[in-house]
Amino acid sequence: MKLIMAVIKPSKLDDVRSSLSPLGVTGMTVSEVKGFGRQGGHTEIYRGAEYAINFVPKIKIEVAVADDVAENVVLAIQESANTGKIGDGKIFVFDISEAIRIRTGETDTDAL
Amino acid sequence: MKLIMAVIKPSKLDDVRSSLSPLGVTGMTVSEVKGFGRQGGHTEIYRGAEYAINFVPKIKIEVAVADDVAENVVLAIQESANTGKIGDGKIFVFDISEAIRIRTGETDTDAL
Amino acid sequence: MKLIMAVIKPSKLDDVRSSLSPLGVTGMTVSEVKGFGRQGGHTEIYRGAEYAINFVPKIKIEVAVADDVAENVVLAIQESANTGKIGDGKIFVFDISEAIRIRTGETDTDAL
Amino acid sequence: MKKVSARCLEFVSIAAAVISVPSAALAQETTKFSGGDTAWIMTATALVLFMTLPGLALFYGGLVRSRNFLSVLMHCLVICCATSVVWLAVGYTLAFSDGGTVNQFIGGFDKSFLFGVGLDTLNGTIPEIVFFMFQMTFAIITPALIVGAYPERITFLGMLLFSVFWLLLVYVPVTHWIWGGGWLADMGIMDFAGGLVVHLTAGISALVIAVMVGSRRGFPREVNPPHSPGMVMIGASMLWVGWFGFNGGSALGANSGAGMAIVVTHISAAVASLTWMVIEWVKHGKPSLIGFVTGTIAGLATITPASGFVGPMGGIILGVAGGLICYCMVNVIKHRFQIDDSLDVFAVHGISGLTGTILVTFLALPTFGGLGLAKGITASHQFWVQFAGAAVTAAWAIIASVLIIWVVRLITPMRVSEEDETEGLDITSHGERGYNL
Amino acid sequence: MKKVSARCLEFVSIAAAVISVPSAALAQETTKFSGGDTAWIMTATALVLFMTLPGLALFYGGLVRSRNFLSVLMHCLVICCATSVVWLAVGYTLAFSDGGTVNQFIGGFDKSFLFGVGLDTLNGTIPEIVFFMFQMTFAIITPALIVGAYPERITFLGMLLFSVFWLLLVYVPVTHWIWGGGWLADMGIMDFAGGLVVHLTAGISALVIAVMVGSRRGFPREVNPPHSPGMVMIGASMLWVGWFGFNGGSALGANSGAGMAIVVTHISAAVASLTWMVIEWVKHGKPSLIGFVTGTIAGLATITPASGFVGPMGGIILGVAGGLICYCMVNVIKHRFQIDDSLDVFAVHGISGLTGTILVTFLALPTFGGLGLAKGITASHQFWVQFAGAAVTAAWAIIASVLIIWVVRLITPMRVSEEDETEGLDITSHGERGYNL
Amino acid sequence: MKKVSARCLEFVSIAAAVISVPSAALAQETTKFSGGDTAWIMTATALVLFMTLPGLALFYGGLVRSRNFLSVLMHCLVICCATSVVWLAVGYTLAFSDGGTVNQFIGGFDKSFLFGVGLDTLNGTIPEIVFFMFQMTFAIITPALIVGAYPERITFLGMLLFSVFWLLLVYVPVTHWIWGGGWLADMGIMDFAGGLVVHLTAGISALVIAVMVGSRRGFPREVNPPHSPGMVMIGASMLWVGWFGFNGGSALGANSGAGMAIVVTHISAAVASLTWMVIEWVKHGKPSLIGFVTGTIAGLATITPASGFVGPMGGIILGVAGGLICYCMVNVIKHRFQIDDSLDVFAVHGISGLTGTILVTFLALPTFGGLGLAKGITASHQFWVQFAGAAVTAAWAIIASVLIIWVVRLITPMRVSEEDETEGLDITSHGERGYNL
Ligand SMILES: Nc1ncnc2c1ncn2[C@@H]1O[C@H](COP(=O)(O)OP(=O)(O)O)[C@@H](O)[C@H]1O
Ligand SMILES: Nc1ncnc2c1ncn2[C@@H]1O[C@H](COP(=O)(O)OP(=O)(O)O)[C@@H](O)[C@H]1O
Ligand SMILES: Nc1ncnc2c1ncn2[C@@H]1O[C@H](COP(=O)(O)OP(=O)(O)O)[C@@H](O)[C@H]1O
Repeated sequence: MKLIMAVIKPSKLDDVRSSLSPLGVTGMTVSEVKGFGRQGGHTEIYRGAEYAINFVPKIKIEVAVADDVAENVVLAIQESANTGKIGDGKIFVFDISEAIRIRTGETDTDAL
Repeated sequence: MKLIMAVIKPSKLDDVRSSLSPLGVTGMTVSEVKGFGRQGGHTEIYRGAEYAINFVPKIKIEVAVADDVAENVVLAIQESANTGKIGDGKIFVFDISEAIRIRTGETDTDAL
Repeated sequence: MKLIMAVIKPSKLDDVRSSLSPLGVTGMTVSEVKGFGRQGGHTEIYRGAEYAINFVPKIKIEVAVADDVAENVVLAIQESANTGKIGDGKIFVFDISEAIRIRTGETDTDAL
Repeated sequence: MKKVSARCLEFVSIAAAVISVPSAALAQETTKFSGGDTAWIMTATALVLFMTLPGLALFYGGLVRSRNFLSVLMHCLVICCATSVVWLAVGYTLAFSDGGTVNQFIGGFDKSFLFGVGLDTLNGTIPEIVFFMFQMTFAIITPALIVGAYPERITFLGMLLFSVFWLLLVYVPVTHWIWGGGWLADMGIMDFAGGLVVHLTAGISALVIAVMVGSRRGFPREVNPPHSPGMVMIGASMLWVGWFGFNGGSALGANSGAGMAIVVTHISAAVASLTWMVIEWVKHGKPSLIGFVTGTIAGLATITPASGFVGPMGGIILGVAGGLICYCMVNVIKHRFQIDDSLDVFAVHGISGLTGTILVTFLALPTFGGLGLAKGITASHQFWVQFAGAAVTAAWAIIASVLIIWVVRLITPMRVSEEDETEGLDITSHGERGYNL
Repeated sequence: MKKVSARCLEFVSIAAAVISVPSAALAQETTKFSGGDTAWIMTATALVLFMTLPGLALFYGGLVRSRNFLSVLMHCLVICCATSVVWLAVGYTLAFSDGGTVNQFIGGFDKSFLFGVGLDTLNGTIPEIVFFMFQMTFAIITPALIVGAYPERITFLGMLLFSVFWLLLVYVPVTHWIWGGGWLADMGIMDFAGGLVVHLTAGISALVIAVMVGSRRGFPREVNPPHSPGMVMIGASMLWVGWFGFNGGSALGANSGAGMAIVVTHISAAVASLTWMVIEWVKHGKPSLIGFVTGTIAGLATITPASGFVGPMGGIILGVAGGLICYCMVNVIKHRFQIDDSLDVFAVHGISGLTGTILVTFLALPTFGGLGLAKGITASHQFWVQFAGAAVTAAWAIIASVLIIWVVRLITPMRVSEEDETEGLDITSHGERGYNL
Repeated sequence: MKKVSARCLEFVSIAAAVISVPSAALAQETTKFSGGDTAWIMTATALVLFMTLPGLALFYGGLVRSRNFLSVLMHCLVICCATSVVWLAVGYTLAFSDGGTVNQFIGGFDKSFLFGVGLDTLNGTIPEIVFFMFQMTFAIITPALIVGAYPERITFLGMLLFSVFWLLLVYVPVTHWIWGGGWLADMGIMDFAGGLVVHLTAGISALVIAVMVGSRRGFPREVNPPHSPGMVMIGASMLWVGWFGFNGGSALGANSGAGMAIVVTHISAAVASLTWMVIEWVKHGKPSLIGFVTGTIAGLATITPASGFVGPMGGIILGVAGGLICYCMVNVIKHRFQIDDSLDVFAVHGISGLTGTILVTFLALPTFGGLGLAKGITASHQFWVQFAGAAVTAAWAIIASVLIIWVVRLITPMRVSEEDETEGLDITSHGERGYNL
């Protein structure tokens, strides 16, 4: 199994989610993160002074999938999260050595 | 070493934490996440209109442990986080290739 | 490629970030987490009653880097996040099996 | 002077005509300065400003997504400031001074910048300067009510221009017609604290601008829930308390008329809240906080035109009517007609103002514990006046709003880009983020 | 009329009896309408409503966990609305009208729905309608105080029924006894603004319901800290400012008696806050915000029964006493007796009301800068009256609360399921979440 | 009595001297008790307390980082409580009673703890006890303004000691000089509601303490943005509404003078906000919320000394001047001089107070629609008086503040450790965290 971790723009979460359903992905875990990267933040002005805000709000998605669908999931994310603008984010893939569904104790791909 | 990542119901955090102490787990890192899965969210009503809230608040736990205790930790989490109801969550296990304690520079299992 | 995940004290984020620039690290992803560990929280008093707060606010950093710079990055983090006091945190290193830049579709170290 | 304080005088005359023993409050001559009345109207002025800042701003701000929260606050703030200046310059004088030959439709320019209004000029028993200030707070909150129609997508400049033009073209003339001695005042229309002047004008124009600016992206299926229901409740509470000044202050004195206005206002708010709660409880199994306080506002707005004319029974009936009708209308507008009047300004304020304006005809009758209609006026005649007033006001608000939006669009786009809308107006229009926790 | 405004008249007679030169304020005849007095009491009415909405709601809401925040706001809102309707229907008349043969214990039904209360009916120098409304705000906040006893676990319906029955069975009769011309008024009890009527009744019943509904899961070891101390501070500030209307308004006029009530109220609040701060600083090394504002509320509640009778010295002494005693009682109730009166209603309000009620006997004496007791009354006699009043009030509150809870339980469970409690009442009872940032 | 209410009497005499027909409000004799005036000043008292708690606390609290939020609330709270007690004990009497031979500089001890101030003692038309309480709210907010200079790094004890000493050494004497019958009052200085007494003293001392305590770590490059701009707006709104009591109450009666003060206050606030908005819009492309409300406060503070002397035109001009000058000064202090007066107390309050104090000389002239200077006084003479008053007040504030900080440092360090500063004062000084969502 693979864990696919993607850092995307917050506005793209819904698109990504819908792009994964057809692939049989039934679950994922999402968190709010701050991204530092080329995109480089923005400037906020308080009382005439400019403050450089270096981070950009991003969404981190973690999806565990069976090895055989991993490639498709990565592609689907890459397409659906793409705006072509800087800051679109990254996808990283990791090996999962074990997976368990807490409710049933099922393991491996049954657990997903 | 293994990193055990578990997504659980928020109300189960305390139970999980206590179940790990006897196993010699001295630390863990916890974050608030949103889960999408079979559990499927709920409906909120605003001014007579129903809004489908697709995500469910979850807690993500990350515990790094030595290889030999990993299995016990997974079991302990699975038991203590179990309510038998849908949405209890998942446990994923990853290999850690290196660990360092920042304060002392200790590495490997000494770092945990 | 390696994913370096570090749990550090919130006040050290800026130091860590500056220590990585010279190493050519152009991006990272940061989240707010709660840490349980030896540091052991603190006590808050409400109306004369003491509440033990077990967790400590921490910052989790995730940086994906090419294999050859990984060691330097780990060292840089360890030095810059170090205060010598308990609770300085941990660094964990994982293998990344694949990396993609969403915007361009570049893969591997080009994606970082 | 008769014309300027039509609202008050009318009330006095009606009350005096109907109740044989004039109340203690009304017995005092109306042409002498009263410290107590002045104290109360200055207090009411503070209360009504408090309704907008921060009351309404929080009520609306809590209902939008967090990324547009600050922009809603900015809308309320800038409307407050801009309308204040315009009111001082030309608004007040056009609404409340004598318009000479065109006085049926609009006032004159005599009191521009308060020229000629000395410290010793009275309006009834209070200094005219205090009356001016009290009325200014009404001129502030009315365009601010419309903020609920277009949040999360309007341009800041477009919103600002619309609000200023709207004040001049809709609020000022209607105020003159009804409270400033114009043709509706002459017809004897009953609008104690602004069912038509405030709530119907704002509600109707809200509908127009919502249609013309268009819906938010994703409406109606994928709209996010309010980012802070607690803040909505805080705002609603401030509106509630402030409304004591709004309706109670419209008696223009510290007297039993003001007291009764406060009582019926409070009762209507309470009953409408409970009504909305019961409907939700029955229909959805759970009463929600947002629903509850929406009922509160519906009750407050419904009683507004009637608050100086009805008794406690009238308050209860208007509360039930307001809660019930507004609940239905929210669904009709949002789901049947799919108009993204985002925070339901028309369904809550417009409909409430209309409901109260019509029902006051009957609830003012002694049968319902009301203070009665003016001497010699039948209910059917009054009904006709109320109806005609509402219809003309609504028609005027529609026409003028459409015109204003056309003009504003010549100057500046009224809608932000899709990208800005997605990212949120806080960052894109104001360069700030709502929460840096 | 004498009976209806016992509080005010008593104060007048005491003051007049003791101070040889009647104050400017008191010199004016009390049977003539006063615009100044009316202005002030309408203002005070708005201030006291503001104490509940949003003051108390935020004070309590900030102290619970975020998942139960909205439910606390809902409790305060629905209590406000329901008690308002009940007060109009039967509450006011039973508390403040003449009960004929049973007048020692309860009033009659003459003024139900304000029938027979015209615009020209006065109570002292203000329209009775204004007096009615001012009193309504007291009838709202008193049951709302009890919200602090049972949050995070009570059912919404159970809470609502309890509150309504409690208003009728506890608040209304005790109000009649003390302010409405009942037996305690006849005995000459001193309770200026509600030490017994408001704070002791609420505090005692809070203890009863906390015991009968049971503790929150995990109490006392694993209870979470307040989710928003800043919000607690906002609520406390609003309560503080509103209390000027609560105590100052209880003089029922804009006079020096009201002014002195405000001064001593403020001083007691300040001193009690500092007292609590010093205790925490010494005992725990750090003064906390939550502790500080708890001291504020203790000081405000302690001065309440005494605020029209004591001078600045009395304010200081009551502040120290209130801060000190309440600090100790919080620990006694929560940790010794392990009663989950979650937000310390008894330890803060109940104990404060009691402390002030007893101490006023002495602090009203001219020795302490007070305005003196009624003519011919000795301190020991007054002490006995105060003590008896407190004891009977407390006993009645206990008995009635137990009965009410029994009855409510026949209708509906009063406690949510364990699962709902864990998930939080916001979602499970109201279908909303407090923060969608 | 003449000396105690210098502010009011002066206004009356100026107005009476200039306007030939005395206004209705002023016509009434000033030595008789007035219920209306008393009602208004009690209301104004509540409004001004509301400005500090929670208004100013939220305004400042929203501007700091979330980890220091509660500590700012604590500063405001403890200053309120401590100064109240000190004001009762010695502050009021030293400021407003007759100082005998040294009366030019300081009052006496006659009214310590309000001894000798009976319920029947009047100040003008209101009970002295009410005047005392109204003034107390000014004595609370002035040292609380300085909180903006030193947040995120000061020790709690150091802050508390500084504030108490500052009240006694700076606020009390300057108040006596200007409003208590001291030498500046004798010279005929015009300071209606506290341009010098409140804003200049606080602003100057803020600069001194900011320099002496030192900058926050990372200033000026790495300072974080305000943690909650929405909260800043809530606080600003409360300040705005409360300012009606601040300036309107300073007329010490419910009359047209109070009404005009409210009008010009409101106009100045609106115009200054718009001024700041336009500058930001032009310079940075976006108008920010924080900038907008900073303009509001600048406008409110600028009009303060002038609010009883100018007309609407004066309000507009002062609004533009206040917004413009303060905008520039924020940058000068923070970026040119690199002084970490963290929340811009000097640049906003100090400069505003000064601007208004100087400009009132001209704007009070009938040419600008003002009420005119006192009879026989030329503008150039008045300008000299205003200038001298400002200079001496500023000099005194500097000297006294330096001395106080030296003394406080002998008792306790004024700055927390680097570690505590990094971790935040909420946890390290008070053991609490601002948000537990
Ligand atoms: N080396 C990295 N390790 C982890 N996360 C990264 C890394 N580089 C970028 N990111 C994440 O990806 C986001 C987008 O990266 P950025 O360089 O801004 O644009 P792009 O992906 O278009 O090149 C960043 O905000 C950050 O969260
Ligand atoms: N494939 C997945 N990858 C990552 N996280 C998942 C995945 N499937 C489920 N989860 C997480 O586990 C939680 C519980 O899953 P769900 O399907 O609702 O119930 P259950 O675990 O009982 O089958 C989800 O809310 C989500 O956070
Ligand atoms: N076994 C672990 N797995 C995951 N995270 C851990 C583990 N142990 C500690 N941590 C994280 O590291 C932080 C610091 O650890 P702690 O034991 O307090 O101090 P130190 O790192 O100085 O030994 C903790 O707050 C927690 O977030």
